[in-house]
Order: sequence, then structure tokens, then C-alpha cells
Amino acid sequence: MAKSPLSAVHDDHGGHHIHNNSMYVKTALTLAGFMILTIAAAQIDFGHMISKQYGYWINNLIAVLIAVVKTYIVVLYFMHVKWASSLGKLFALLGFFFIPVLFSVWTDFYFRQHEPVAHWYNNDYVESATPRIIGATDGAKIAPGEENTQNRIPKSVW
Amino acid sequence: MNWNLFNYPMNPPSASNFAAEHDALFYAIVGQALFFGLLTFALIIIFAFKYKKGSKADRSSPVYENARMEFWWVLVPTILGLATFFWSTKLFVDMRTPPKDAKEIFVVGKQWMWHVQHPNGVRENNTLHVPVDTDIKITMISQDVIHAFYIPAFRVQFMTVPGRYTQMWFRPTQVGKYHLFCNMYCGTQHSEMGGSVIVMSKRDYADWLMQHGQVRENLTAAQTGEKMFNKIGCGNCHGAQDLIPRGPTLRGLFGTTRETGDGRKWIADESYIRESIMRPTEKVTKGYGVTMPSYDKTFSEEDIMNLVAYIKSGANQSLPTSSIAASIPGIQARDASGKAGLNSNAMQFNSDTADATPTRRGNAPAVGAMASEKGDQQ
Amino acid sequence: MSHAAHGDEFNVLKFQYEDMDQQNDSYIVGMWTFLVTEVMFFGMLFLTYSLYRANYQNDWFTAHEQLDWKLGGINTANLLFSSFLMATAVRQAQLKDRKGVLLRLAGVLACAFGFLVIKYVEYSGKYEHHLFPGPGFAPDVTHFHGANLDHVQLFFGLYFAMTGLHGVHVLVGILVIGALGLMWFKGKKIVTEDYVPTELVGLYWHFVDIVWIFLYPLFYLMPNPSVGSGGGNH
Amino acid sequence: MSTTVKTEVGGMEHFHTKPELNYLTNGHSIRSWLLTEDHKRIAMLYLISVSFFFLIGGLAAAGVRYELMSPAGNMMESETYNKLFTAHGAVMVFLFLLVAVPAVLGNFLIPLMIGARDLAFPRLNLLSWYLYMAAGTCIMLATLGGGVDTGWTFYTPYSSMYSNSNVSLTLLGVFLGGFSSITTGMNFIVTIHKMRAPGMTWFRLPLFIWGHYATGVIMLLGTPVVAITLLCVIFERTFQLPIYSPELGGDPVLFQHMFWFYSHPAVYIMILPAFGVISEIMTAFSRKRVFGYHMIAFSSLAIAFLGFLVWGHHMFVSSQSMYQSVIFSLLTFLLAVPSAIKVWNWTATMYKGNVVLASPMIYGIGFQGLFLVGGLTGPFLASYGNDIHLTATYFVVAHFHYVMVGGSIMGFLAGIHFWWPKMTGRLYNESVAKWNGLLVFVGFNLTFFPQFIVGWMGMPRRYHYYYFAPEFQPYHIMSTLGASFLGIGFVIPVIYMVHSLFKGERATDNPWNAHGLEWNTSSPPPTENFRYKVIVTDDVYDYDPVAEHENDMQLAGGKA
Repeated sequence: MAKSPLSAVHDDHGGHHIHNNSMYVKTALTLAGFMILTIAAAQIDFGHMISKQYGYWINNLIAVLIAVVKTYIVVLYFMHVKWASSLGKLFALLGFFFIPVLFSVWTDFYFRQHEPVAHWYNNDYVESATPRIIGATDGAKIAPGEENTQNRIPKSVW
Repeated sequence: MNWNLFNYPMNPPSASNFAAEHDALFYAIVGQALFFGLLTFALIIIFAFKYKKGSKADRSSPVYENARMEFWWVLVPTILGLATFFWSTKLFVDMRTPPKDAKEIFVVGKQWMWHVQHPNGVRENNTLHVPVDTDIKITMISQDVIHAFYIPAFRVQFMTVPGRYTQMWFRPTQVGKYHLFCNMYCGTQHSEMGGSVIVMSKRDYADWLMQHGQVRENLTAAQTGEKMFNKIGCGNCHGAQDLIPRGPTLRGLFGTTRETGDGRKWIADESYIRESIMRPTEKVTKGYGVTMPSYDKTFSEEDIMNLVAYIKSGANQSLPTSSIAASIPGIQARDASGKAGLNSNAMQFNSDTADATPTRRGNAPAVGAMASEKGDQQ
Repeated sequence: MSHAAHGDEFNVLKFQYEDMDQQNDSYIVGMWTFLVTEVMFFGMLFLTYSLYRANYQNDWFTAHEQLDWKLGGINTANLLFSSFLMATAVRQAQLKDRKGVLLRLAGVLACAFGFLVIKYVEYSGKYEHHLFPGPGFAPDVTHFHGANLDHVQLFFGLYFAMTGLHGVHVLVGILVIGALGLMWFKGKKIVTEDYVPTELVGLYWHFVDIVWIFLYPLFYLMPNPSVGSGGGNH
Repeated sequence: MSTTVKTEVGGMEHFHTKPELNYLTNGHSIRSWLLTEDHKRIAMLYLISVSFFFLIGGLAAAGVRYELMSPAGNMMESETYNKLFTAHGAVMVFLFLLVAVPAVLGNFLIPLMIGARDLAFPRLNLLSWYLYMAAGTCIMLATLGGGVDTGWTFYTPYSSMYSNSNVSLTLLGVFLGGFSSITTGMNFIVTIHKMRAPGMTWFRLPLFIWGHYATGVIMLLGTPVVAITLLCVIFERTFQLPIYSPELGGDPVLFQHMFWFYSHPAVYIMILPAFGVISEIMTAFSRKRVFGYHMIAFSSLAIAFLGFLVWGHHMFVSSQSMYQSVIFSLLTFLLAVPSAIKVWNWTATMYKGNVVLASPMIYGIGFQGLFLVGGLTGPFLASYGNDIHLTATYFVVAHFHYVMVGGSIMGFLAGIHFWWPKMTGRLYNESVAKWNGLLVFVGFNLTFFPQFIVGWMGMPRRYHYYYFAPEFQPYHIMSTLGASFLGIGFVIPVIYMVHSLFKGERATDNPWNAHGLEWNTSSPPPTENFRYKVIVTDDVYDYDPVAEHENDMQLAGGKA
């Protein structure tokens, strides 16, 4: 498409450039590279090389970090935020800025385990060796609205 | 006009250790609010009339911005707010940290009643008998929706959440009868999910436990738990000693540190035990395999509380050979003679729930709340 | 700055705006404000996901083995490629290259349909294995290595909620891209005169891609929390 | 009064309505109303629908109040009572408070105040009204076709697994209403950013605009969270997709986190626009520039931002982590500061002003009095130690009614009275309006002040019966008595407002002699808002009380 006479011309108004196709190709290739990296990183157990207990968090961290970088690239290049006005940049950031605010809910679930009150939050971190015996798998689940309130949790067997 | 209509108290009775400080805090904030509220509103009214259009007030050199003044407007409420915050937080931390030797009472909330179980096994619905001047820790759970256990006279309230124990504590200071409410909307008969809290002298409380126990059932929570323990055959795997390879002994388990296979450590508290019964695959003690089935769907919350109480009571004793005497004086003696009770009907507790089944009814106020309240008059 | 030079601009300029710059800026900022709401929309689900997963790491790992990371990977590549096509479609719109735009939009649509077809294959597989939560949830126990089936159900609850909502966004995207393509096909001035409408659709489509960028590793590529076992995929 | 430079515009005539037509008379067919893209007409549509839902919510409230006069209930069963208070809460919150001021006054005035011809996205604006009506229809269908009994907070697991009333339909309504709110917020933000007339800099914006800007930010960031949260509950009920189910290991308290993450900021969606209205009225009727313009403007933004960080104070006893509670308690105290700034700045605005006690000012002063009480009872609930006793009692009920009814509805009434001549071109009966303002103020206090006392005594909210606690009764009787006055106080304005439409005196362009762009166009404005190009040259609120006072004195002297 470089043969188009307009391809190198900068549009004056609003600061919107018309970019070379190569920019889009490079961006897409980078993203594809990161995609392969994510899959590859998931095959390798980084964490347990470092810590036997909580090592898998390293893998999680890597996966999320790669996703963040990919997002960053998409937002900057495909969504043209790199060339946007400061107002556009502000609003592009706003949502991503507020995600941490939303995630502050985590503090509650983190702190609960340090309470004098019995806690809910725990990592279940076990070796699953034998199949679990299923006493009552939810066959008898009561649909909302079908039956009200009584015996949601089965009574004792005695 | 019948002025008797207004012959009512303007504040709730103060009957717990928290009440005094709570009320002091409350009235301190009332003072602040009155001061600022009256001051500001008076100023609004004064300005409105003094500077009314056409009045002869002095209007020279009006002020539109005054950074110094606004600085004070920011500073003063901030300081007052912070002072209140520190005070209330101190009170709150007290409220959230039960003393170690508090007497533990179990409460299960369900639509629409409160089950209360005293440590010696005496149970009651929608009433709570407590001895005066004794630290009481309430361990609560809900069997269905979220409720809130609220005793206005004690200034304490906490929600009961399904799937998780919550706790609160207080020390009653005044003998008397007080309201007990459910304060989290929980369905049709929410307003009648409650009854009363009866604070008795220690002596009366011991007597009440005796009488009540004879009428209802004479098993402690731990004893009921023991009975269940034997009936299910927990001891088949969790023997008196670590001889059987399938499960660790539960003797002296409570309060110790448990290590799971991956090297993580847990304190064996109530929650740990509950979780181990409900989801046994999650924290398998080091050296043991995953063999225990889950009792998630088979036990009611009351059952689990009993089991927990049993395992807890064996913290310093051998299991499962002896029944455990409750710690309350006056009960111990009877326990020895009441051993035959071990064979009595263990469904007692569940039959309690049966007659409390909420049914649709007209406007007549006669649900479990009132009925049991009347029955438990001192 | 004035666009009065363009004779047919009046057809495109809405009456409330002074000029095209104001209109275009408003559109772009408006689209971004919409995307902000979308970020928060999915943010809440990601939060729920992270809390539960942290809690039930092991059960969820077992549950995630039911998902086919290869199919998910194909979809990831698929969306990435469609995103690339969309970006170049916007470029062609800037160049007022009608044919180029139409070609690329058709490509995007094909990718989107492909995505949904793969999703359908995955969903029907789950449904056949009774992995859809609710009363019909009756998975083959032997596949789950003793994991707590309640937590497995929770996993599939969130899996269907999150990928389902993403799927709905893809569907909406198909509609919007289809409408845009139709306008280009008919040569409507509102799209041909200015590239911004195409850019707006592009922004939306890139956002759909971004959501999947997170969904893919979180659902399909979990690391194994168990000690000593290898990587995340079996 | 020279706020604008009026320039006749050449070449734009085809936008203009004919000189004798205004936005009300420019097209009379039903279609011209229902398919209108004119922000002023949409505002009027909103006004009508909002008033209708206010009536419904008010009727439900009346039922609740009369039922509570007797401790054992003599009118209805508990189930009906629960459905009534849920209907009251859901309709009032989602169909009235969240939309009343922003969608009616904001829609009407934002373009007028910044000198634009319309909002940035008129069609989206219309869509938002339709979404709102769809939401209203869903909630009405659910309420009338059996009712909902979860309370407007829809706490799980009661709403997701136990209630067998029309929860899903109601939640769908709230979900749609959320999107209506989002589109309104988007429109406001983009309009305020991009559509300001030349010369209308950020610090020449009226404070009404600042309030609505902050509101828009909250709508944008908060609403989607609650929308998806409620959608999850719908999933859980209809497809049984477990999200919050405690039986499967889900956490019901997470729902409360997500719900209040929006619903606390939502309180500011209700109150910030009302703050804007009061800022306008205080300055217009004190004939004096508002005191501390910048402080009020920034405090709006501060409230919008801090409002997102305090949701946990609704959950002090919900078994959330106590460390988290401490943080929330602290942040809540900090949040009290910007609100305090506003009230004192308004008070200081009157100082050395030239106060005109017209009816909007009466409502405005009423707002200040009620909001003061509402605001000052906030610290009781922000302090954890106190809240543990007071939460979910009538103390809370009284507190948020003081803020929402005393704040939002008084602000709404004040604003409607202030801009009614501009909206309709008619004047209502001023003296009736003034006395009614007083009636509402007194009736309101009589209704809700006793509730503080009864709440402090431990009366839980959402209780149908309280025969076991007869000491609560006198307060409920007082409250019901006050509610009757309050109800009358809300009906009377409808009567004289509607009356003014037909019999009212014609209003001049600027009947209050107020400053601001909206007063520079005709009453009612033409469809394109201004018949000339607007260029702003003067500062906002350039009143001169001293000169006006001297002028008054001279006039008085001349007469004497």
C-alpha cells in the first residue's frame, strides 16, 4: 500500500497520522510473538525452581504481565493512543487506573486470614491422589423459586 | 392529650461492658454535631434575614475567597474527625478481640430463628441466657442466608454468614431481659427472627442450666459431638493414637500447629476443624493420604459445631474414651450421673427445628420468637 | 482548521457541532469513555475470578484441564489477526480506499465468525460432558483427580460467565462491523467522508481483543500449583 | 449582565427555528416528542416519567409508614410489607434519585449553561431515556406482577437462591437503568469537555456543571460494576451459574463489596448534582459570587474520587476484615471534609449578600438545613465503634433519608422552582411555593427526626412487627404523622406547577435577574438554544451586591 500517494502524508487536523502498513505489521508480529511467549511460558514451571510452595504464582505473574504488555501495545498502536490528544490519553488511562481501585477488595480477603476471627481465606494446596468420595453431589439442588428456604443444607443423617 | 404516650425512654438500656464507652462516644459525636449544626444553621438564618434584600446591613467589601478561612474549615473538621476516628477504632478493636478465656456460646441463624447452644449442651431457640459479669464469646454461623445477631442493650451486632464462622463478644453487666434482633433482612418473617437475651446472676444461670438441661437434654455440646463421633465411626481412622495409618489422632489436636504435606503450617482452630470435616482434601496432615470423604452435604451446622466442640474438648485429654465434663460449676456433678443420657435420642436438636418450621400465617403475632420468650420467663 | 473547504461536509457534520474537529474529538473521547465502562464491567469479573482462584488454586487447576488450550490458542491468534485487519481497515479508511476497507472488514467478520464457531465447539463439548453448572452439572469424577467438585462448578460458572460475556461482545462486534461494512458498501458519506466512524468500530474491536488477551492465559494456561509436577498444560 | 457577546451568525440559518417558535412549540405531534433528539424535550420526558415513578415510590412509602403505626401490623402480611418497602427502595433509588437531578435538570441545562446547541450525542441521550423507561417497565412489571421482597440491596444469597419473588426481572430493570445512567454520564462528560462555547474556560463554568461533571465520572466508573454484579445474580437465578453461592465455596460477602463499590458512589450521583443546583441558587439569590468557587469545584471532584474508596463502611458488621474496616472508617471521616466545605461556603456566600427570599431560596435553605443534619449524622456511622450498634437500624434509615430526600429531593425541588420559568416560560404562584417549602421542611423533620431516636434505641430497619418492643411506637406515630405532611408537601407543587402551565403568568427571559448563559436566551429557549453565536467574555457569577444594594436604597429613597 506504500504506493498510495497519501501514505506518508500527515493529516493536519486533530494530529491523526496515517501510518505505514509496516507499523501495523510490526505491531501484529510483536503481539503474535508475545502470544507464543505466553503459551511457552505456561509450559515451563518457573515457580517451582524458586519456591516449592508459592512458586506457581511466578507463572501467574508472568502470564498476567505478558497480557498487560500486549494490552499496552494494542492500546498504543492499534488504538492510536500514542498519537491521541492528552484528553484521549487521559480517558484511555482512566479505566485502567480504576482497576486497581476495584482490586482493593483484595485487601479484605487478604486481611481476613490475619483476623482473630476464624478465617475463610486459605489456599487449598494439596496433592490430589485418590478420587474424592462424593457423598451427595448436588443432584438435589433446589432451583431458586421452586422451594423456599427450608432444608437448603440437608439435615443431619441421624 | 395522653402524655403517657411519650413516657418512653430515649435511649436503649446499657447492659454490657461496651455500653458505657459506646454511649460516651455517641454523645461526644452528638455534641459535635449539635455544635456545628446549630452554629451553621443559625448563621444561615441570621444571614438570610440580616442581609435580606433592602435591609440596612453593612455590605461593604464583600469577600469571595479567603484561603486562610477555608484552610481552617478544612483543618478543624479533619482534626475532629481524626480524633473521633481514633477513639471509635480503639473501641472497635476491643469489640473485635474476644478475651481468651471467654465462655463460648454457639449460635446458628436460620430462617427465621436463632439456635443457641451453651457449652454444656443446653440449647434454646430465640432466647439467649447469659450469666452476668462473665465474658461471653458468641461463635456464629448461618445455615441459609445472611443474618445479623443484634443485641441493642449490649451495643453489639455482627452478621452470620453461611459457610464461615463469625464471632463477637461482650460482658453483660446488668441483670435483666433485653431484646435480641436479627438485623439483616432475611426473608418474610425477618421481623420476628429474634426474642430476648436474659442476663442472670451466675447462681441463677447455673440453676437454669440444670433445670433446662433436665427438661430438654443433658448432653453437653461435646458429648453430643462425641456421640456423633462414635456413630459415624470417626475413631476407625482417627484412633486414640497415631497407630492407624489412615488418619491422625484427634487427641490433643485443638490449638496445635499442623503441618501439611507441602510444609505449610496451620493452627488447628475451630475453622480448621470445620474445614477438615467439610473439605478434608484441602489440608492433609503430613504423612497421611487423601482418604477421608467430605461431610460437606451430610452435616448441619449444628452437627459440625458439636463435633468441633468434642474435638476441642479433647485438647488435653484422651479421645475418644471419656466424655468431657463441662467447665461450668454445678454441672459437673450431674454429668457424672447423667451419663446414661449418652444413649438418649440424639435427634433432639433437630426435632427442635421441626417445630419451628416457619409457616405462612395471618396477622396474629404468635411465632417462635414470642412463644419461646414466654416459655423462658424467669 | 476549518473544513468549510469540503463542500459535502454538511451531510456529515451534526448540527450540534461547530466543525469536524470538534465532532471527531467528541466521538473519539465518547468511545473511550464507553470503553472505560467496559473495562470496569469486565474488571469486576476478573476480580471475582482472581479471588476465587487464589482460594481454590488446586481445584481450579484440575478443572482447567478440561479446557483445550490449543483451541483457545487458535482463537487467540484468530482475534489477533482480526485486530490487525481492523487496524489496517482504519488505515484504508483514512486513505478513502473503499475496496480495501471492504476487503479487510470482510476478513474481520470471517475471523469473528471463526471465533464463534470454535467457541461453539468448546461449549458444546462442555455441555456434553455435563460441565455446565447448575442442576445438570454431573461431570465424570475420574477426570478430576479428587478435586472438590463444588469448586470445579464455581470454575465453570465463571468460565461460562466471562467467556460468554466476551462472546456476546464478539456478537455485537459482528453486528456493528456488518453495519459499518454495509455503509461502506453503499458508499454512505458518513463513513466515506471521514475515517472516524471506522476508527470507532476499530476501537471497540481492539477492546474485545484485549479482553481475550487476558481471558486466554487465565483460563487456558494455568500453572500447576502442585509440587514437582511439570508445566501448566497436559 | 453582559455574560456573552451576541453575534448573529451568518450561514447557519437553516439550523434555526422560526423566531416565534420555541422548543416546546416546535412540533406538536406525539412522534415529535417520542423521537426527539432535543435535550430539552428529553429532559421534559424525563421530568414526566420521573414524577410518575416518584408517585409510585411515594405510595409504597405511604403503605410502609401507615403499617408501622401499629406494632403488630393491621393492614397487611409480612410478605406484602416486605414487597412494599422493596418497591419503595428500588423505585426511589433506581428510578428517581439516580436520574432526577442529572437527567432532568442536567439534561436541560448543561448545553444551555456552556453555550452549546445540544449535548454531544443527542441520539444516545434519547436512547438513555428509552433504556430508563425499559428499566421502569421491568421494575413496574416485577412490582405489580407479584412483587420483589429482597430489599433494594439484593443481598445474596437471599436474592440469588432463596427469594421466590420476581428478583430477576427487577434486576434486569436495574441493569438497563444502569446503562441509561452510563449513557447519560458519557454524554455529560464529552459535552462538558468538548462542547463549551468559545471563552467558556473551566473556571468560568457554573458550579452546576462541575457537579455534573463529577457525577458523570461516577456514573461511568461505578455503574458497570454493579451492572455486571447484578447480572451475575440473574445468571445465578436463571441459569444457576454459581458466582456467589456459599454452598459451592463462593463468597456472598463479595456481592456486598461489589454492590457498595457502586452504591456508595451512587449516593454522590444523587447528591452532587443537587450540590450544583444549590450552588447556583445560593449565589443567584444572595446576589453575590459564590464563596470559594475553586474550593467547591474541586471538592466535587474530591468527593467523586474519594467516594470510590469508602464503600466498606456499609459492611462494618458484614464480616469483612477488621483491618479493612479501619481503613474505610478513616477514609470516610476524610470524605466528610469536602462536604463540610461546601455547606460553609454556601453559608459564607450569604454573608454581606443581598438575599432575596424567593421560593427557590426557601427550598435551598431547607436543603442546607436538612443536608446539615444528614451530613452531621454521618460521623456516627463512619465511626466503627458506634456503627456496630447503629448500622441497619432506623438511625441509618433516618440518616440516608436526610441526605437523599433532604438533599437530593430538596435540591431537585429547588432547581425545578428556579428553572421552571426557563423550562416552561410560565411563572408559578410564588407565595404558595414559599409556604409549601416551609411545609416540606417541617414535615420532613417530623418524619425522620424521630427515626434517629428510635434507631438509637435499637429498632432494626425492614421490620414489619415490633410488638415485642412497644417503646418504639410513639416515634413511629410521629414519623407517620410527619410523612402525611410531607406527602401533601410533595403533591402541592405538582398542582401549582401544572396550574401554571395553563394559567400561569408568562415569564420573562430572566425572571430572577440571575446571571448565567441559560438566562440569556429566551424562555422557553428555541430548539437550537441560542439564536446567536455565544462567546463568553465575563467571569462566572459576576454579581455586584454592593451596587445592587445602593441601587435598592436609592429606589427606596426615591419612593419615600
